[in-house]
Amino acid sequence: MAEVQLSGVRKRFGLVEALRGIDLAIPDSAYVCLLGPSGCGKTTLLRCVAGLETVDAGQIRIGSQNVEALEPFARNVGLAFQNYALYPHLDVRGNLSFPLRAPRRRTEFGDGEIEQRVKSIATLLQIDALLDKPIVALSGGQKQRVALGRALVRNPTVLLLDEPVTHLDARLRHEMRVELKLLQRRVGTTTIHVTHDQLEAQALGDLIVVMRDGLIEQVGTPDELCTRPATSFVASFVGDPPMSLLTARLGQEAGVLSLRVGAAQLRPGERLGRLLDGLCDQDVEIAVPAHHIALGHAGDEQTIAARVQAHEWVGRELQIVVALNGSPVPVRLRTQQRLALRIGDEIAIRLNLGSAHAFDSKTGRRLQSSAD
Amino acid sequence: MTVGLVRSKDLKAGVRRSAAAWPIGTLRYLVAAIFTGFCLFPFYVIVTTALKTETAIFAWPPVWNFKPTLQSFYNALFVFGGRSAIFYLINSVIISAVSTFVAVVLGAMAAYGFARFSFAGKRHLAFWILSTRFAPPVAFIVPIYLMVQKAGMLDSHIALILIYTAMNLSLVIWILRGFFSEIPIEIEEAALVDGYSRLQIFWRVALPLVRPGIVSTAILSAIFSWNEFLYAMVLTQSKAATLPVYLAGFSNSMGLAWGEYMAVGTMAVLPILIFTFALQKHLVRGLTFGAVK
Amino acid sequence: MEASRTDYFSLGEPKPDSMKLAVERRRATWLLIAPAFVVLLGLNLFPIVYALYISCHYWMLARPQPPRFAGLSNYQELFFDARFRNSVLVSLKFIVLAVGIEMLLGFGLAFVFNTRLRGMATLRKLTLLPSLVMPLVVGLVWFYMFNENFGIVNWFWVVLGGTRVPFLTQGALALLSIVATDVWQWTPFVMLVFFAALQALPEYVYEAARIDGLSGSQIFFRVTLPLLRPAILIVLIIRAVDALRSLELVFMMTKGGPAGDTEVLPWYLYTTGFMSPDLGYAAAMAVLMLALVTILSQLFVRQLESREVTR
Amino acid sequence: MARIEFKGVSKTYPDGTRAIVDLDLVVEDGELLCLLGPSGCGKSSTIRVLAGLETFSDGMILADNNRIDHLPPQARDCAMIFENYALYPHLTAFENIAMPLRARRLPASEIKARVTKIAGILRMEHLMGRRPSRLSGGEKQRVGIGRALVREPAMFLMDEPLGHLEAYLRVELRAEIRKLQERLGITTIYVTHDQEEAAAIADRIVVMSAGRLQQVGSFLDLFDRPVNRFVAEFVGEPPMVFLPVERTNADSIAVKGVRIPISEPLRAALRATQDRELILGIRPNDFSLGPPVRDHLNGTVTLVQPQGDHAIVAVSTPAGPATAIVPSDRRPAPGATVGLTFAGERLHLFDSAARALNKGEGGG
Repeated sequence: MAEVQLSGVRKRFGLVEALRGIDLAIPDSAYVCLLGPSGCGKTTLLRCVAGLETVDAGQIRIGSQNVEALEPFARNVGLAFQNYALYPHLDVRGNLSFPLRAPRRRTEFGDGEIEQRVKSIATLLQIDALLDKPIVALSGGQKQRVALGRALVRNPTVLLLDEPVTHLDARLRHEMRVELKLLQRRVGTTTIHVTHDQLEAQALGDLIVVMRDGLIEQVGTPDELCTRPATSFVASFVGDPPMSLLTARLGQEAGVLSLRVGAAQLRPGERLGRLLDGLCDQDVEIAVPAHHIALGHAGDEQTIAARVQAHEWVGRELQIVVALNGSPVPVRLRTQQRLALRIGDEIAIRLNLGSAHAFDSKTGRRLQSSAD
Repeated sequence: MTVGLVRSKDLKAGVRRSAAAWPIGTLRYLVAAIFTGFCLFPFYVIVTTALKTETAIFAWPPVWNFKPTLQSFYNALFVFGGRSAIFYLINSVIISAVSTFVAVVLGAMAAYGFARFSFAGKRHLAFWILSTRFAPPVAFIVPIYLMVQKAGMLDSHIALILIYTAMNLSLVIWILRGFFSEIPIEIEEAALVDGYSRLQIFWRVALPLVRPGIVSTAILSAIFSWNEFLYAMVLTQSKAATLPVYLAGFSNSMGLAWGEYMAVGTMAVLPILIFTFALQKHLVRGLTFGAVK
Repeated sequence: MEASRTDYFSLGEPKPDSMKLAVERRRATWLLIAPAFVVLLGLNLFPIVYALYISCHYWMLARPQPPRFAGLSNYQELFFDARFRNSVLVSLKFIVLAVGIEMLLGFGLAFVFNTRLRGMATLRKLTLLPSLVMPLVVGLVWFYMFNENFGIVNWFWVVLGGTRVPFLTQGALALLSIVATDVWQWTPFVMLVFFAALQALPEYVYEAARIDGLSGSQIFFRVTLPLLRPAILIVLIIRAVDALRSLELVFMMTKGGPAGDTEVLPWYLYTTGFMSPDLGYAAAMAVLMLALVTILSQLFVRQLESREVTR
Repeated sequence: MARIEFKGVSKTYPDGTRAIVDLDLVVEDGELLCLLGPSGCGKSSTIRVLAGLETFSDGMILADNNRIDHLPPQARDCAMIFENYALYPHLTAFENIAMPLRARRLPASEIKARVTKIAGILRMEHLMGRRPSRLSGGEKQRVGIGRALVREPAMFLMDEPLGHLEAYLRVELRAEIRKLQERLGITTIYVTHDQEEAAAIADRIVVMSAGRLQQVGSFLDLFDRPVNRFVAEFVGEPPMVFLPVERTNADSIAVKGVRIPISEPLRAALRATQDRELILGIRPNDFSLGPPVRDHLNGTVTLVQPQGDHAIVAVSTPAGPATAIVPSDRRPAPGATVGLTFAGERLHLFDSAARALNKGEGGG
C-alpha cells in the first residue's frame, strides 16, 4: 500500500500529445477514478504508472520510490485490462499463479505458498470452485474476477484497473461495481480505475480525476464535482443527467442584470448576479442542473422556447432533450408528466438559476464569489 | 408446414436450395467425385506399380488384378544400384528435420519481432522477406553453387540445411507474424506487469498461443525441404544426397526399373500422405502467405 | 491516446531516465530478428549480387583458366541466342496454358465444393494431396502413365476409340502433356484457395444483398466476384511465378525434347550452367529471370500490402 | 407502410431447440416496436423470420392482411439494419447506399439524386467516397441506415443496430433513429437486449424470454405493471428488489415479522389466491430510508454509490439484500443502520409460479 504521486508527466505519440503535464497526488488506500472522454489521456496515464509506456518527462513516485525508469515488474503494480487479457492456454489456477511463478520471483514463493495464496485470493473473489476450469469455459463476469485475482495475488502496492467492467452487460456491470468497491474496501490497496462512465466514477471513486485533452480538469470527490465543478467541461460531463450548458450574454437594463439566451431574457437572480458582477456585455457560460429545469408556458418569466430533439423514458421519468434557439448545446430536463411528444415539437422550458454555475467563456473556469 | 427459403450459404455459390435442388446436389457429388478420383489416380498408379511384377508393369493392356509383391521395395532398399535407398532416405530426414527446426526457431523469433516491436524500415524489411518466397532456385543455383564450392561445403548436409532454412524462412515468418499479431497485446502486457521479461514472454506466453501456426508451418517447411530437388541435385553427389537426387539418378538409366522407381516414389510420398491431414486446416493460409485464410 | 497497439514495445524517444528501458527493448528486437535476417542476407541478397558479378564474366566450370571480365557480352549474346528466345517462348506458352486452365477449373470447382452437402469436406481434403507431393515423383508417375507402349493414358485413349499416341515425343503434344501434369498437380491448390476465399466471404453481406433485393446473378457479379478479386490476383501471381521456375517435370518427362519443344527457361539455364557448363552465361540468364520474378513478386507484395492497410 | 401480424408463429430447430414459441403479435402501422430480451430469447429470430432470412415451422405472417411468409426476402419490401452493419466491404459508402436501387435497375441519374438526398439527411456527404474499412463504427451504421432508408420500404427491421457502438454514440444514434422514424412514420421493429435503449426509443416494448412473449406494453406498463417476475426483474435499473414474504392473514403480508401495508387492489388480489409462497417486489425508487425504528424492517448500509442528484444505497436486511435510490442530500453513510419504508401503493406480489398477483393494476 502506498500513495502515488505524479509530477509534470508528459507523453507524446508522434504528433499527438497524450499527456501535457500531469500533476496528481493519490493518497494511500484511496480509490481513484480517472474519468474523461475517449482520447483524453486517461489510459495513457494508467499505462505510464504501470510502466507499459515510458514517460517523456516528469516523475512518477509510488510510495517513496521513483519508478519512471523501472520495468513494469519492478513497480509491483497489479493491472486488470478491459478485455481481461487472461492467458488462454492456462486454466484459472494457472492464471492466478502465473505472476507468482515468474522466474524473477523464483526464490520468493515456494509451491506451498503459491498454492495457498491462489486459494485465498480465489476464495476472496468467490471463484474457488472454478480453479480447474479452462479460461474459455468462463462467463464474462467470471473472467473479470479471475483478472482481478491475478492482479491482486501478489499483494501489489497499487491496483490499476483499465475500464474493468466495460465489456459486461448492464446488469452485471452494476453488480461488479459493487463487488469492486467492497473488495477494495477489504484489501485497502490504493486503486486507480480508468473509466469513461461518469456514473461509474461517481459510484466508485473516493476521488475522481476528470481529464480532457491530456490535462487534468478537476480532482475532487463526487460531491465536489457536482456541487462545485471547476470548469464548464466538468459541469457538462458529470451528473445524471449532466447539467445543461447555456451560452448567454450578460446585459444590464436600468440597473437590472439580464442574461440573453437566443431571443429570451433571463434574470440571473441575486446569487448568480453577484458572480457575474462586472461581466456586462460579455459572453458567459451558465450550467443548470437538470432538476432545475422544468416545462413551462410560453411567455412566462424565466422561460425559453425550445424544440424537442429527443424524448426517452428513464425509469418513471421522461427525459426531454431540447435545442434552444441560438445555443448549439442541447438542454436536458426530466419530468414526471406523461406527455405525448414528437421530435420537432415546440415547447417552453423554465429555468431556475438559483443554483446555476457560471463560467468564464474564455477559460471555461468557474466564477466564484468569495463566499463560495 | 415448412416455408422453403434460400440459405445464404448456398446463395454465396449462386445456387439455390429448393425443392428442385436434388439434381444439382447429385451433379455436385458427381463432379466432385470425378475430380477427387482424378487427383488420387496417380497415387494409385505409383503404389500399384511398385507392387507389380516386372511383367505386369509392362503389360498391355494394363493389369488391374495382380498379386502384389514386395520385390521392388526389396530391390530398391537392399539390392538396387550402388547404395541402398535407406541411405538417401536418412539424408532426406536429417536435412528436412534440421532445416525445418532451424527455420521455425529463427522464423518464430523474427515473426515475433515483426509483430510486436516497431523499428525503422520494418515494413520494407518484412516485404523484402516476403518476396524471397519467390526466389527461383534455378536463378540462384549458379552463385550458390560457387559460394558452397568456395566454402568447401559441396556434398555436405550443412549446406543444404542452410539453404533450405533460408528457403523456408519467409513462409515461417509471414505465417507466424499473422498468428502473433492476432494475440491481444494485453495478454503480453499482463505478463510484463506480472514479472516476466520480454524474452520470457515470447517463450512462455506467445509461443504456446501460436502452437497451431507453428505446427502447420513446420509441416509445410518440412514438406518443401523434403521435396526440393534442384539444390540437392547440384550441391550433393553421394554423402549428403537426398531422395530426389536418388530418383533423378534413376532417370538417367530410364526405362528399366519402373517397379523400383515407384517403390522409392512411394517412400517419397508416404510422409506427405501422413502429414496432409494434419495440415489441411492451415494449408491455404500457409501457401498463400496469410493472404487467404 | 489509446495509442497504437504495439506501443508498449515502442521505441519512441524516452526521457533520459527511461533510456535503460528503451535500450532493453531495442536489444530484444535485434536479438529476435537478426539471426533470420543474417541467413536471408547471406543466402538471398548476396547471391543476387554475386549472380550479377558472375554474369559479367566468362566463367567456365571445370576449366583451369580463371574467370575473365566480360562486361555485358553475356547479355549481348543472350539477345541473339535463338535457343534462349525459344525457351522464353516455351515458358510463356507453358505458363499461359497451365495457369489459365488451373484458374478456370479451380474457380469452377470451388463453387462445386462450396456446399454443406455431406461428404464434400472429405473429398475436398483428399484433393489436397497433389499440391504437396514431390514434383519429381509427379514427373515420374506421369512419365510412366504417358508412355506410348504401356501407359495408362494411352490405354484410356484406346478404350475411347483412339490409336496410341506418343505423348512425350511428338512436338506440341509433349508440351501439352507437361501442361496436363502441372494442371493435375496445381488445380486442387487453386480450387482450395478459391474455396477458402468463398468460405471467408461474410454471410451477412449476402443477407444484406437479399434484403436489398438483388437477384442471383446480380449477387454473383456485384458481390461475389468483386469480393473474390484479391484472391484471384494472389493465386494467379503465385501460380505464375511457380510455373515459371518449375523444372522438375521437364527434367523427368522430356529433358527439354523433342527438339527444344519443351525447353523451358529454367531447363535451358540449368543445362547451360551445369552441362555446358558456362556459368557466366547461365548467370546472365538468371539475372534476367530474377528481374522478371521480381516484377511478379512486387505485384504480389502490393496486393498483400493493400490488404494489410485496409484490414 | 404496413401493419404486421404474427399469427401463431413458431420456429423449432432440427435439434429441438425452440427459438420462437407460438408468437401472436400485431405491430401497428407506423409504430416503433422494440423486441427486448436477453440473448437467445428469440427476438432476433423473430425479425429474421419476418425478413425471410430464416424459415419457421408453424403459423403465418401477414402484412396489411396479406400473407407474406411464402415470399422471398427480395419481395417483402423490408429494409434491415444489422448489428455488424453488413456493409459491402468492396463498395464505397455511396455504392452501399445505392445498392438497393441498383437491384431495382433505376436509372443512374435517379440513383444519384436519391443517394445524395439520403446523404444529406444523415449529414454524411463527405463520407460518400469512402469504403467501410475507412469508416468508424458510428459512420458505418449511418451508412447502414442510409441503405435502409433509400428504398422507402414498407418496414424497417433493426437487429441490435447499436450493439457494437460506444456508449455515447449509442445515445446519439438512437435519438437520430427515433427522429427519422417519427418523421417517416414507417413501421419499425427494433431488437435490443438493452432495456434502457428500449425505454428510450420505443412506442411499445415486447419482452421475450425463451422464445415466448412475456408482455407487451409501453415502458411504463412494464415498469409499473409487470405481469411476471421475469419482466419485473429484466426491466428497470437498478433491478427490482425481491424479498420473501409471509402471509399473516387472508389479506396481509409481513417481511420477517414486520407487517407491510399494501394497497386495496393488491389486498383484493391477495384474497383471491391461496398461494403461500409469495415474493414481494419493490422498485429501488419506492423505498425510503429513515432512522431505524423498532419493529420495522431495519438494515445496515453496506455501500453508497453517489450518482449526482441521487445515490444508490445497498442495504443488508434480515430478509435479504435491498437496493434503494435516495436523493443525494438524504443519503446515509456506509455502516449506518437505517429503517426501510415502502410506498405501499407501488408494491408487487408474485406467486410461486412467478406471476404477478396485481397483474395490470397497482403501481404508477
